[in-house]
Amino acid sequence: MAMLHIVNKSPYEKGALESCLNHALEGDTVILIEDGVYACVKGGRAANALASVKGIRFAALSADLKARGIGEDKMTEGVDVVDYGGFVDLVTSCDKTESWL
Amino acid sequence: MAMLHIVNKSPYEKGALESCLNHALEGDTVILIEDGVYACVKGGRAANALASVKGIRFAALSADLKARGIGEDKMTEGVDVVDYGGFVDLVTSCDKTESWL
Amino acid sequence: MSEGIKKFLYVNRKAPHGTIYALEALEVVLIGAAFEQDVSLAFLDDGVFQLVKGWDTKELGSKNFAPTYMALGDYDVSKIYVEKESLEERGLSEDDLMELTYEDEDDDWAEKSSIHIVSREEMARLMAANDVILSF
Amino acid sequence: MSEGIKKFLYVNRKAPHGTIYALEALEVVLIGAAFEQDVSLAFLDDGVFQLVKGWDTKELGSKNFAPTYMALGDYDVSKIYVEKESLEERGLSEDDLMELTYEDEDDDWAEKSSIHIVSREEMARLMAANDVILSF
Amino acid sequence: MKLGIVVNEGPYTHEASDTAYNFVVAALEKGHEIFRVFFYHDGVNNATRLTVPPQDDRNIQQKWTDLQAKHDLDLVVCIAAAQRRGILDENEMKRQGKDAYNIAPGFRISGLGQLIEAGIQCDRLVTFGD
Amino acid sequence: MKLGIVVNEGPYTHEASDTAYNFVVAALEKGHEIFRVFFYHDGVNNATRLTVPPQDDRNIQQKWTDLQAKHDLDLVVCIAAAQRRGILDENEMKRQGKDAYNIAPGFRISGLGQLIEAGIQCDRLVTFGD
Repeated sequence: MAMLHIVNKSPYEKGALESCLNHALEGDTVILIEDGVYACVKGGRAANALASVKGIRFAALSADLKARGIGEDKMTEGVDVVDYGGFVDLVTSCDKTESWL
Repeated sequence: MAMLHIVNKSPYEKGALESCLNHALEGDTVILIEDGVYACVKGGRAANALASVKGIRFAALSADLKARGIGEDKMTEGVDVVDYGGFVDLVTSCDKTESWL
Repeated sequence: MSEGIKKFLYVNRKAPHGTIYALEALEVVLIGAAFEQDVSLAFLDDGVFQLVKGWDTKELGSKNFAPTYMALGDYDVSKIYVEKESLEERGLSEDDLMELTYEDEDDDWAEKSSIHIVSREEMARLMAANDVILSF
Repeated sequence: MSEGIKKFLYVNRKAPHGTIYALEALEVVLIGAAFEQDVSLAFLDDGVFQLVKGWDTKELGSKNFAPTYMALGDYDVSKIYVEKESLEERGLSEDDLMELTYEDEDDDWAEKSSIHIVSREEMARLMAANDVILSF
Repeated sequence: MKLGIVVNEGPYTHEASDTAYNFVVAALEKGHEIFRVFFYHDGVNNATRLTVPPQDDRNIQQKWTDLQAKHDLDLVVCIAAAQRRGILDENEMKRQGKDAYNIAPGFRISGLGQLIEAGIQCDRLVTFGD
Repeated sequence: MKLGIVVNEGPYTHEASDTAYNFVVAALEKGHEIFRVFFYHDGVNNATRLTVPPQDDRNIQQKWTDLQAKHDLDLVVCIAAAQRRGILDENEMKRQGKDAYNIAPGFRISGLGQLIEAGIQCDRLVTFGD
């Protein structure tokens, strides 16, 4: 019964990602969208926090990374970049979604 | 040149109060309004943070405290409760205002 | 899920009054109660502030919708989960919360508390155990 | 303040794209530039993300307003302060930022950088030194 | 699969509506069924035809309206949230004694039951908001 | 003193408009001059006359309209923000080729210069938003 957690908030402004990670179970996936993709910036406090999480798969939406100038060179490791179609696939391959608004 | 800092965000959801306190100077006043008044709940992590700040005067808006059920018994010490008129007086007695949105 | 009954979880993570999400979430819960699904409410993060008792919105001039929480039991919404860690971090305990009750039809309509204080880990499992999650 | 000239500070604390505040703040700055006041821009907290270079909003389908930042110098908006601590916490350095420049009329129109990286303490003093603060 | 979409924020102010739109387009391309798009909270503001976005920007309301026409989508605006925010159709205008209405083509106003129904009927419900 | 007020969020969705209203009432009671109330971002949504709030709730637009009439307040709605969000007066309706308008009595649509002017003219500028 894997969950797809959707996080759209900057981890530097709001507690949504932290709360999500506190409630995600092993085998779940977290997709970072909108301002949530700022968690992917290499060397940032949030990216370091992501790296310490085990058993959760991370994805980030390419359109939101590109809009914000977060290219491959700025991406932290361990996060899969997906397009909107990949986002749809994550929704349908998990059992349900939870949006951390 | 004292500043009135206006904080309307819950310190548990957003970083506005923390950022405000990082930029307030000695002699400034911070007024907590709207969800910002949740920083006043005695025993909460945010109230403990307020208590450690020196040289800043704190006020909180009575209408917002009452609406949220934060009575005298739940209030942390060191915060002046003011009504909207008192808020106006703070605005006019300080040199300028900064809203931490 | 058994025979068309789905487990709905309403997740409340925002404080009341500062924004409208809490009030409009309640409106969904009340309408949803008519659909005979299996309904639970979760309150965590700033959502726990929604249940703090003693609201008085007169000076603010906005609508006091605390009575709607009290009425949830009458709508057969009786599974209300509140996260312990969220309460504690905010200086709150169960004593600070509204008393939300329902009448248990399986126990001669005895009045019982709807509120269950759960740990963060229990909250995580609760989320996983539902079919549809509506977040506010 | 000297002879009707006020010191305006625009404080930008929010990331671009996720919400409209950054874009609409810029619209105020451009209009305000016509009023011949003393204008500074501050970028701190998530506001520093506004200046990260390399935006491509095609896939998202929204407006790419990065060129507007580049144009600030042409509007005589040349005092742009970016908080060092905010950058560092987010894994950013000055190299990641757009190059914002202006032509210095007091120095034979030499092209100079508008961006000043300042410490948190300097940012606090900057805020205190202005007359009007508009926050976004 | 049958997907339900919830949009909780207005256009431009938040990215939620853009994300939801792009998600719906991608889902349709993959052959999924969009059972309904439900607009709640400030999401009802997507449904006003009175917007005049800058010429160099996208017209989000028009994009939804066009997508609806192309795929016969069910775009439902919550009546309670819409009344609070001044989004009316012709029927509501008359019922409330107002002198104008502003709903855009392709959207319909209905009750919150439509959201619950989407939760019951759909294989997945995805919420976009703030 | 001469005070300028900025309101950046729509009614009901955020408390900002309530706070600004209560602040303005208190300032007037204390004899201060309200030079202008400027509605920006989603704040322009305070100015639609099409809202139908629940009967047991406040009508925020009406409260602003009544306060304006009583104290001859200058309630200015930013034109750029208003166009993006579908708030039009009769003039804008004609200019943009729209078939309806929705601005409430007591509000006027004007440019961002009115905000800067408030910053210059007022002794204090106070911003309410999100």
